[in-house]
Amino acid sequence: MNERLVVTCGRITFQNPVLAASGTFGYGSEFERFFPLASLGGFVTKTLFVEPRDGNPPPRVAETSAGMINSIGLANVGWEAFVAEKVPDLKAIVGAARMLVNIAGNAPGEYRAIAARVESDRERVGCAGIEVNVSCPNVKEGGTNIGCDLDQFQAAVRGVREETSLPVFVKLSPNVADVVPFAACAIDEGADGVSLINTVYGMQIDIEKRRPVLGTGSGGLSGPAILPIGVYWTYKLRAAFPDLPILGIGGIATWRDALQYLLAGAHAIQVGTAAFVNPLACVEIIAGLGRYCSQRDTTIAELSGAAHRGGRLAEAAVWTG
Amino acid sequence: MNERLVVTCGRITFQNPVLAASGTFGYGSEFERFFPLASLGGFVTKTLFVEPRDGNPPPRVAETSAGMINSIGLANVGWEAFVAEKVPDLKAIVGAARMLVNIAGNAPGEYRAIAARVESDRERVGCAGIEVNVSCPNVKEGGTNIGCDLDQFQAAVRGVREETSLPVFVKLSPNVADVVPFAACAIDEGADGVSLINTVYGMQIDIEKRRPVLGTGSGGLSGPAILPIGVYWTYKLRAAFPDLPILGIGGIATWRDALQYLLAGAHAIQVGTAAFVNPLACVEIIAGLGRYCSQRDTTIAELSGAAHRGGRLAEAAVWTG
Amino acid sequence: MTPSSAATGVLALPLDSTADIAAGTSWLRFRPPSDAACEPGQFFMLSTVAPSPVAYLGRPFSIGDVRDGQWLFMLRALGRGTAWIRTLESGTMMRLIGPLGVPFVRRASPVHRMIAGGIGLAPFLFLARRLRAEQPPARIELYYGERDAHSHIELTADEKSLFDNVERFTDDGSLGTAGSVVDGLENRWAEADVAWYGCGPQPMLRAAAAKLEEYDVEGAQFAMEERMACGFGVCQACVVANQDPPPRYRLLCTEGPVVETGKVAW
Amino acid sequence: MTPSSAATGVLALPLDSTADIAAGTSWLRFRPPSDAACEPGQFFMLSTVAPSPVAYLGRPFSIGDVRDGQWLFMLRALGRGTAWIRTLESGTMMRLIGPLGVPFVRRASPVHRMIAGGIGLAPFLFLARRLRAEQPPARIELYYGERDAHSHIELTADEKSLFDNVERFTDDGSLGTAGSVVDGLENRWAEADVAWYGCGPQPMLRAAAAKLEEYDVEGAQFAMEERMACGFGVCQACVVANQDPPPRYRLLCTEGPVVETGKVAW
Ligand SMILES: Cc1cc2nc3c(=O)[nH]c(=O)nc-3n(C[C@H](O)[C@H](O)[C@H](O)COP(=O)(O)OP(=O)(O)OC[C@H]3O[C@@H](n4cnc5c(N)ncnc54)[C@H](O)[C@@H]3O)c2cc1C
Ligand SMILES: Cc1cc2nc3c(=O)[nH]c(=O)nc-3n(C[C@H](O)[C@H](O)[C@H](O)COP(=O)(O)OP(=O)(O)OC[C@H]3O[C@@H](n4cnc5c(N)ncnc54)[C@H](O)[C@@H]3O)c2cc1C
Ligand SMILES: Cc1cc2nc3c(=O)[nH]c(=O)nc-3n(C[C@H](O)[C@H](O)[C@H](O)COP(=O)(O)O)c2cc1C
Ligand SMILES: Cc1cc2nc3c(=O)[nH]c(=O)nc-3n(C[C@H](O)[C@H](O)[C@H](O)COP(=O)(O)O)c2cc1C
Ligand code: FES
Ligand code: FES
Repeated sequence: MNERLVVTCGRITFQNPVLAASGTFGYGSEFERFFPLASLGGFVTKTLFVEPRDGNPPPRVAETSAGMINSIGLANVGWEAFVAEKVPDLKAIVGAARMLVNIAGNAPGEYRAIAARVESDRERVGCAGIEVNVSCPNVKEGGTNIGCDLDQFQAAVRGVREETSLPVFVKLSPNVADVVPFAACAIDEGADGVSLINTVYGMQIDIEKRRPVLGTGSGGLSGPAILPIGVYWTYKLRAAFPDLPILGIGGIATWRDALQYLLAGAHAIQVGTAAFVNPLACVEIIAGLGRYCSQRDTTIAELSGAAHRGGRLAEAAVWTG
Repeated sequence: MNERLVVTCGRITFQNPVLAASGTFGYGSEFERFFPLASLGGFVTKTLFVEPRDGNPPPRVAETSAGMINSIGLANVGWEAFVAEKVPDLKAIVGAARMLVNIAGNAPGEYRAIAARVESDRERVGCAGIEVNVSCPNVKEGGTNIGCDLDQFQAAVRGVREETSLPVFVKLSPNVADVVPFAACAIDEGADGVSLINTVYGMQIDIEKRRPVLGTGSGGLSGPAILPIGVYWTYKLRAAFPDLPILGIGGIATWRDALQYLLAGAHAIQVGTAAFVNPLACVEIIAGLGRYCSQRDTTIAELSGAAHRGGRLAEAAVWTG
Repeated sequence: MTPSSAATGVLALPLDSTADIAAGTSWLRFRPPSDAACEPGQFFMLSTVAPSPVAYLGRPFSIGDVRDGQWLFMLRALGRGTAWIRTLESGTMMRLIGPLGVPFVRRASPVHRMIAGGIGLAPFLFLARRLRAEQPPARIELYYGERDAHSHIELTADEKSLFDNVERFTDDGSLGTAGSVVDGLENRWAEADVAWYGCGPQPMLRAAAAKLEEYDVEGAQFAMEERMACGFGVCQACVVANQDPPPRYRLLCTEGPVVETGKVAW
Repeated sequence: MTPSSAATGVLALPLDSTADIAAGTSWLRFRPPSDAACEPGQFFMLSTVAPSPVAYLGRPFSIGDVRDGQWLFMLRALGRGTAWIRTLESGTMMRLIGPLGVPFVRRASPVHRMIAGGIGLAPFLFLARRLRAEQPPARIELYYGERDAHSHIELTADEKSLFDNVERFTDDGSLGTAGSVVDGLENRWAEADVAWYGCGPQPMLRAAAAKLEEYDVEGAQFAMEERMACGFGVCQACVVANQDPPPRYRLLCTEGPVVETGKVAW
């Protein structure tokens, strides 16, 4: 283990700052044939609901410039099956990597329910913490989603916090005017930290069939295309909350990409879509960050947020065009 | 002129659906050496303020995957110099293409002021309409911008509407939870239509210098990377307001990209960043759409919004991941 | 016999050579490490090690044949990604993820009948080669349909010799029998003791599945297609509806691409 | 003489040939249409007609020389885009936008002195060639500095013959005089009737500009660099602060890249 890579995010210490993002590494076992998951800093499970979900009708993915859109629909086996069928394997292979269980529900009440399940099974599951995926449809207000509605967001986070003493990271949606109020709310509700970004609303039209490519019409954009968006929000959050543990996500495919997030203010990062194209992306990123830290005789902890030392949030994002 | 390409957006008829986007074609004359601007459907000027603006300190641009971020800062010559120095050339070359004057201000009051100037000079300028750029910093509330604050947005649009009888298109920012309420507000305030999307907040970190690349920290993301985002909002707006004239913008580089926007619900489209890489992009897109319409024996007017005929907004954007 | 599952992994290999075999269609050849093995019906996710200008994700390709110590992939340029891959020159470093998915189960049978539509021919040369080796006396038949003569892939003598009989069809009759493979098989669906294998466009497979059901034929194995992002079971993109839910869907990349016709909802 | 402004346009040309001339440095050669013309100090935006996997925007390159009916660009791989362009093979279709920008004004002068830092050498062979043709008796000098001998570009006999004197410097002394060009010029800044031209890294130009000011030398022309998105005056990216505002900034692509040292704020 490389001491230079060890990072602490609130109550969780990761052996390195590279985590497998939710929904892009399944329940773990699929990746074991490519590299040992235990070499990761952490592993985030596919989003779990109390009840299993079939997910959306296909097509569920479409390729875009430097990215893809997906409308998987949070298909998952449900909590019971996860604990019974997936956890034994996952626990065996995750080793020194810390496991975060990613949870969600169809309404704030369901967040409370799934959190309670995690809390009562925490020993069996052996998870280090919870990541709360608030990018679920807002049943109350069609069209938008829980992560974009401050009231529903607060209710969901509060429900989770009240049910468990595990470290809680709230995964923020970029589909808002500003993530700062959402992060502030998460902090007020006692969350340990935040992770961002989830996918950006996107759509592709099939010009032959003359209708949206995805079965549900639209989906979430991910991949290198969204890297600057995730870096922006990471930087903005770190500026607003210098002590808030942040897991940076969005378009990370190389150690350079990861370093952008770390310098912008993330304490650790997650890799998603890149792992589809290159299953070894995480391993290469860990190696690259290790080399960088040795060459510059520095540590990830030291690099985290370094882009703020010049203190230039100045007019951040306001004067474009 | 190809009759199949003629489109009508509210009170304005364009000879074809391809417009030059604001800030990416300067004041027109720079492009005349590449192709005749008069062959375009329309031309949107760089954003104009009453007073000239120097813009932001460099670096002002950085390249990203399939795109770029910019922090130009709406540098512009100001209204007087525009009318005196730029209009004569522009008027001479714009020909059958319809000119839209893009305007903005530092506060809602300034929107009213610039609109009044346009109104009084409308004959001299010879513009067919106004595009209102609301992506300006919200002086009242730092960090966000006028286009992301419904009150300021409403005040700006109202000011413009009250000062001019010209067709008014409000250019929406994608940096909001939902563009629908902003479009609804624009309609209530008497706007003729909307154009979208402006750039998406983004940032790049220079990993050598360990600070943001752009002089202002962050900027606006444009180019193919954001195409799915623009198509998504275009589709959503057309579903919400079937009769609203929409100018689709964001990442359009080929006639196929343009067609995605038209099918999603745009009545015409604008090309921005792509023209930097390929100054002839607009010409190629017009030719491509012409071929497509002839081959399929259809018209752009007929294609606009065709992706809705299957009527599948279903769960639009809500179930991703 | 039931195939031994080979070790799945990520390989970086130079594109060894390519060869055009029909309009928009070519072989891609690679020299795999000696210990690498794969089974007919399995596939690989192919991408270039250097990022591609047009295709961000990899593309799935059935293992087309294993001969002369090489892996062959039969590529047809349909959309953006395949058209681009077809332009690659030998020497280009490519990433191969695989072998992936469930192969064809090779049961003993007096007759093995493969029905292929267009690029659906891809998995069958390799399947025939294995069956020929394992079940010398068995009769192996190929029914292969294409749009027209241009897109028709002319088999080499060695390839022809893998089959006891090859019947060719084109929609426009420009080569072989005019019409679809499914129509061409008219009265043969009823024949007993036939092991059926199919691969091709969804409409063709649907029609064939209907015929097989009509004639109460069971255990036919079809290799299907669906959009894939990962190819190895993590993204949940590649779902196909099951005949008897629950579960409502199966992942085609891990519970396919080979499926028994009775198991999925056509 | 004052240069005739050539017709600016968009050209799609195959990369004719390339040649390595130093570490990470090569010539890119193109065969322009016969009527195309450009002037020393002007530049072109170069990109590939097919989208690039790594560089979305074009990159600006000074016209390096015009000889044997070819346009030459001197390319040094620094970052993402230039490293990628350097990997392109002859035949690759490229898009050239230009000629762009304000060229060097070639005033009559007994001595023309060019100071180049690294790839800042790029515009000077062509400038010297034109001056040599227009002002045969004039003395043309080149002061050229590099990091080390590896990156040093060895001039050919023909190229050397364009100059009456070439003085070479390297930071590490591995070739020519040790140290910077600016230091190396120590006592020569004061010389009268010298037309000065400079191109190189910002710190070097800043130091040189300071010297020239110290010695009250006027009219020196430096070719500068700034990040560019379009290269032809529409995006407003390439601003450099003016010495005497207003306006506060100038666009380097249209009011440059060649600027008189007194006109910009160093
Ligand atoms: C298991 C499997 C094995 C395959 N084996 C072969 C093979 O051996 N040889 C071969 O040439 N091709 C094979 N394909 C198809 C190939 O992988 C390409 O994915 C497919 O042609 C689409 O990619 P594209 O770049 O051509 O089209 P894209 O540019 O990606 O998309 C163009 C159109 O193709 C369709 N499409 C996109 N992705 C898929 C997909 N995964 N499956 C079906 N249709 C899709 C969509 O309608 C889309 O509009 C296989 C596919 C699968 C799933
Ligand atoms: C008018 C002009 C003429 C030029 N002529 C030549 C030439 O003849 N030969 C040659 O080899 N190069 C020349 N350059 C530089 C070249 O165009 C590249 O833009 C520059 O090297 C950066 O591109 P990149 O892909 O190498 O780096 P990128 O990957 O784009 O960026 C890497 C780093 O390079 C720096 N950078 C980015 N863009 C620029 C820029 N436009 N100018 C300066 N630094 C930048 C930034 O610090 C960035 O961090 C010229 C530049 C200009 C503006
Ligand atoms: C360099 C640059 C300058 C821009 N300036 C303006 C501007 O002055 N006013 C405006 O409304 N939009 C401006 N835009 C936004 C574009 O008009 C367009 O909305 C956006 O870039 C998305 O389209 P694209 O991806 O085709 O570039 C600018 C964009 C770029 C890249
Ligand atoms: C196919 C797919 C499935 C995903 N599923 C989930 C999920 O179940 N829960 C979740 O919180 N995020 C999910 N995500 C979002 C990713 O975890 C990540 O936040 C996003 O993709 C941006 O990172 P990337 O660009 O590295 O992929 C999914 C993303 C993709 C592409
Ligand atoms: S393609 Fe990702 S799960 Fe099948
Ligand atoms: S590079 Fe666009 S204006 Fe100079």
